Amino acid sequence: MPLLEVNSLRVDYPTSRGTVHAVENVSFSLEKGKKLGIAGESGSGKSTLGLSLIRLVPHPGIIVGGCIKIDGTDIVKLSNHEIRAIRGKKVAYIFQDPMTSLNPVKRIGTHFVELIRTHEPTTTKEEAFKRTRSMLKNLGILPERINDYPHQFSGGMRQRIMIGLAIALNPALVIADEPTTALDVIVQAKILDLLEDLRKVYGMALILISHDLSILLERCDKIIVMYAGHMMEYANSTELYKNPKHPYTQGLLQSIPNIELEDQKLSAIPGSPPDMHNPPKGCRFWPRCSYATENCHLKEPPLIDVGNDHFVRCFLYGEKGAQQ
Amino acid sequence: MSEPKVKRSILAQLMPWLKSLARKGPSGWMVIAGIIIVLALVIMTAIGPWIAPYNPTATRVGPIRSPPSLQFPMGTNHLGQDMLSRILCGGSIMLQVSALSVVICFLIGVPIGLFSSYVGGKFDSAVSLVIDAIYAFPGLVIAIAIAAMLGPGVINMALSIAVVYIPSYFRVVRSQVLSIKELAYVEAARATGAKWHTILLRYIFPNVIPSIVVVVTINFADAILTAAGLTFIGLGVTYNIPDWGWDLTDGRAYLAAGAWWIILFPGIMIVLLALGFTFIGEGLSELQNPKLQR
Amino acid sequence: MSEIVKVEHLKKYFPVQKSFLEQLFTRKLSYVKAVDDVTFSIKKGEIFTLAGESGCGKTTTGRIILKLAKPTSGKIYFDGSDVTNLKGEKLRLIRRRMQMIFQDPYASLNPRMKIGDAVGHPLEIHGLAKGEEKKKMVLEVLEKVGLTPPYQFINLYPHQLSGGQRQRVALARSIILKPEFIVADEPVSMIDVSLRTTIIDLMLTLRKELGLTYLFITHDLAVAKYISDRIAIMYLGRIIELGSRATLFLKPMHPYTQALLSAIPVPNPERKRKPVELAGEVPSPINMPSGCRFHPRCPYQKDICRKKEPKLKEIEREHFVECFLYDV
Amino acid sequence: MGLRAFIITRIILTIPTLLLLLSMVFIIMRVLPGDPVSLHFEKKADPELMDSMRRQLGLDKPLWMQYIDYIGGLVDIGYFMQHGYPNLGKSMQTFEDVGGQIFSAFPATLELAIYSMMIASILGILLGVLASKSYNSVLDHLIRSFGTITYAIPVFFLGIVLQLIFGVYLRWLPTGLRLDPKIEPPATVTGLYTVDSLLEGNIFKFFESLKALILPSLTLGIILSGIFVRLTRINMLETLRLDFVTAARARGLRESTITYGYALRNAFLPILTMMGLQFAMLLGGAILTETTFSWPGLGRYIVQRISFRDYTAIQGAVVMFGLFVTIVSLVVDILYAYFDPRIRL
Repeated sequence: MPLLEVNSLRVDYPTSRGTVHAVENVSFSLEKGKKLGIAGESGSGKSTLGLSLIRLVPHPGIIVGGCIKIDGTDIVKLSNHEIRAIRGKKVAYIFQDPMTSLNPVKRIGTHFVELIRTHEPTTTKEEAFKRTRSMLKNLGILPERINDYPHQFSGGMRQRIMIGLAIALNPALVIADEPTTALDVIVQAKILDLLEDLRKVYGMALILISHDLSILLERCDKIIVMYAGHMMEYANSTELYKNPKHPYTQGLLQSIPNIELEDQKLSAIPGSPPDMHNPPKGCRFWPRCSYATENCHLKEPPLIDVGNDHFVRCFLYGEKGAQQ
Repeated sequence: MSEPKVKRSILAQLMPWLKSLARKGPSGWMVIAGIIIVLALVIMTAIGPWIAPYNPTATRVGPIRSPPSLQFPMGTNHLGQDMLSRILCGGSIMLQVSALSVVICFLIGVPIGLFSSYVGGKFDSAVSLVIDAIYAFPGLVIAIAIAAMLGPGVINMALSIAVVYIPSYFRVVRSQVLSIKELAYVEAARATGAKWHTILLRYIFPNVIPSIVVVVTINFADAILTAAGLTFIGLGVTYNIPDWGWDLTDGRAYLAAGAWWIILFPGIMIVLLALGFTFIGEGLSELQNPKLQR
Repeated sequence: MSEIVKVEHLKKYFPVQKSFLEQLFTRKLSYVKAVDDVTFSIKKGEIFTLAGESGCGKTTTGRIILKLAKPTSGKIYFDGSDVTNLKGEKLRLIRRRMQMIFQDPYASLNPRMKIGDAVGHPLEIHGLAKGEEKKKMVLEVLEKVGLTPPYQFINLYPHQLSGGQRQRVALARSIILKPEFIVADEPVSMIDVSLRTTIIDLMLTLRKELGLTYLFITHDLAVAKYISDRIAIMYLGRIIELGSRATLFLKPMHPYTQALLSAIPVPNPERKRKPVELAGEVPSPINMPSGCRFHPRCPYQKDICRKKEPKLKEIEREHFVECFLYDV
Repeated sequence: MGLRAFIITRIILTIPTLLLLLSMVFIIMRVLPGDPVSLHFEKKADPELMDSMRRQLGLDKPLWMQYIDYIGGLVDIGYFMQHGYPNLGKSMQTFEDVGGQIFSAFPATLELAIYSMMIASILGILLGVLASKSYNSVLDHLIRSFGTITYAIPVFFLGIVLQLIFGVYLRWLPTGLRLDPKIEPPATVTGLYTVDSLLEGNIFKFFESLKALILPSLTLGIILSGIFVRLTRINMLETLRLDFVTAARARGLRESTITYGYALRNAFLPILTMMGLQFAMLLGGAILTETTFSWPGLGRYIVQRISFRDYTAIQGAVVMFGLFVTIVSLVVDILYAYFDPRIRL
């Protein structure tokens, strides 16, 4: 049984200008200890997808369909109390901006102790503090700083603390949503290295959400490419890199500068991402696609199995959907 | 020829705005409700003298302190004046005082705020220090002190209220300018060689207006309440003009006798008028709050 | 090739705000040394890049060159003449010849100004064109930045455009005065990846057509490599390495440049990445380390690095490095 | 900087603020209106009588000397030690010390202010939290309407309505005065009747004075609670949307921890600041409330003096209000620093 199984997930945002279908028909699964990347530009629904996995879609968003099974339990159907027991304990989340993700009026140690004692009420305070100190050491932070407040740490340090809070209870899955976008490139590399080291030690599965396909290609086993709320392509990183099928993925790969290449020729995808209040009918990508046919305007393409564990949502590869 | 065109264009601009407000949910409806209340009361006061059944200042048009009846739907006061007529006409002083004080505050507070915060430095610090001191002071106490010195009258009342509310304008304008000043489009205008007054008037001021509108509505409501308060402690307009504030003050003497109608109706009118403006301000400020938009 | 911009020993120190009590007890003012003795020149027609992490002083340097901030000391030359202390009308004349593009496309346009007015306003400011003539020039320049058909855009407000379109409008506004020099401060970092190349290509096309020179400011070395002719790497207010694109990326010499390059993610799953060999994080610019300001993090630090401040030296032809490792 | 250093700094900084405030009162009260003595007599008195009064009150001196007298009187420690109140000049009406009159009226205002503030903050914060937790629901709209409507009610109108209901019709509560005139007030220690009667050990007097406090403090408290409701609600809403709240939810913390330990704990800081500023508004409302309920405090004192055009007394009362507000803002700033670790760097 896979650790995480998502089936035909749909998330809506009802707004005054009409309903936005932020995530539509997303299905995938993740095995224990594996690393999955979710790539997408602004408005692609990647963050909504990530948050819906712990049922924390921001107001007024709601999960309107599909199921999210963690170890076989569909969390969409759980009570508020039951889902709280999963958050932080079984599935942990790391947010984009470390500067704003910690409670400014609470000490660092309190954040940890509070977390440990919420999920493991039998742990004593002393025991929780002891565990916090050793965790800080693992994160490369002096244990003496346990009583400092968040504002006394740099951005990189705070993201280390966020990682520590995420892995403190040894969850089965960590979801990191743009964990290093707010940080400088050197800190970014070091944070991602730390996350990878700890992940290996604890044997967790990881979902890395990013707009930066380079990071995902470098660090994930499998990658989902999202566009305008739809899953456009789903494949192994190497397969995706060498053999991108969807015109959008192809365009994206051609627009990323690669520092190792000499005189690289970059090209852009024409047009701009759709207005999510009024997305194009049929395939969401057709207005920007050079291969678009009339069929693409009319019908939404199904997810097609092109073999080699590689799925793509495009009519170029047939008409019939795959059974996942 | 051109006038109806202008009118139509104002309406044409207003209607979509109201419609878009209505679509924005409770806060939008609040703004619309406020606008309707205020407009209704202003129109009522303007046509009051023509529709009032009796002369509002004529005494002994009916029995003294008669409870509401068919002939006098809101009863009469101790002078035998018809309360309904007085209610219909009694908003003019409050509206005058509040409108005048808003104009004074706007004309003084906004330019000082714009200029001081744009210039910055020591000048700005000094002006802010003085303004903050006034702001921290109990507003009604200052208004009472000034009104007591100046004596009664519409202009004096408006002036004393204005002194209290200039700091609100200054502070709102200043905090807005300080953040807008740092934005890239202001920097871009500077880099292009625009003169400081061009930047202030064309790049900064138009973006401060929404916040000023909120202050204006709150100022209106506060001015109405302050005017009522000044009247209540005997600093109001004393000559023979119907005024809700005065009726309310006057009616208090007959409270023990149970003459509730003399105080209730003017009181409700004051609440309604202030509420209209508060609704507009409260609704707009929630709609404009960038931290609640996501 | 002649130089269009030259800065010499540019410094910008911001005094640190202190509390009342601290002011009572200490006389000494402390400073954030945002820019600390920077010298370089930009040749006519080239794209010169200032790259570095946040807080390294690259944006402040750009703003000083455009006279949007006053330097604490140092000189700025534009087209051969000293513009450091220009004021009033003379400054306005210079401003016609240099422009700026900003990072955030959502903040760089006045939300209450229609696109046509925003783009045409510089013409009005300098009294160059009015009415129909202005409109014609606005349409022309909108067409040039790829907003077609241009008449559809002039009556829109910024919030009706996408991020990429806004950045085009900002470009249009900056080139309408036909400047010779443009400072582009992270112009693509807030734009979606799939659209970045269009903006970069547009900048390159405009350079060719209008004979522009760019000072390109970025934290993204991959983008810098794609666009620049020459690159200067900044660290804590100083240029620590400067060279042509080819030399800098093929043969980075300063340990910091090497670390920066090794940290950049490469879109290739088959490449094994090496861990970054750099201790700690960028120190606070208020308490600058003694000697070489990079030494506490440097894997090759020597005794001299702690004591003496290195100077930017030409190690090879047109390749400058500020490091004792290359002292002969 | 530690908390103690911050407190010392803040107290030192109060001195120039206070001086500025006193100067402003002087300008408004003394410079703007012209000659207070002729105002007092409405220009109808004998010029010689007016001259002698000017001499007696020191108003014949040049303005700058009057200013020095005014500030000098306030900082005259010797006078303060001797009389137990600062030198605020003499009343134009009774020729008594204004300082003495004000100091005997002040405790009534203080007591009213304390109880009103308690009602306003408890009611306001409670309702505000409730509204923010049920954002955009019927309950939220109801609470929001309460907050908006109370803001629009003149405080004395609410006072009169409450008097009418609970005093005139139901006859449950007294409609005025601090204590039934038939009852001897408790011996003055703090000047607050509820505290003094407890110190005396007299429960009966305590309940009587509490009964008298109910209507006035409820009136003022309800009016003020509207602002607290709106403020708490909006700050809670903003804070509940912040990243660290979402992050806390993602860690599975209990909703009560998130509401109180995360959202309210952070939203409380701006609320605290506004509480300090609202104290000024509360004092303004106290003037009207005291007039409505014949409450013998500073507000009623000022209103009575206005009818006599007793300029020295009005000035003294205004100075007293100013001092009070300054002290409150000092306390609020210190509390803020105590609650916000970021202030102490």
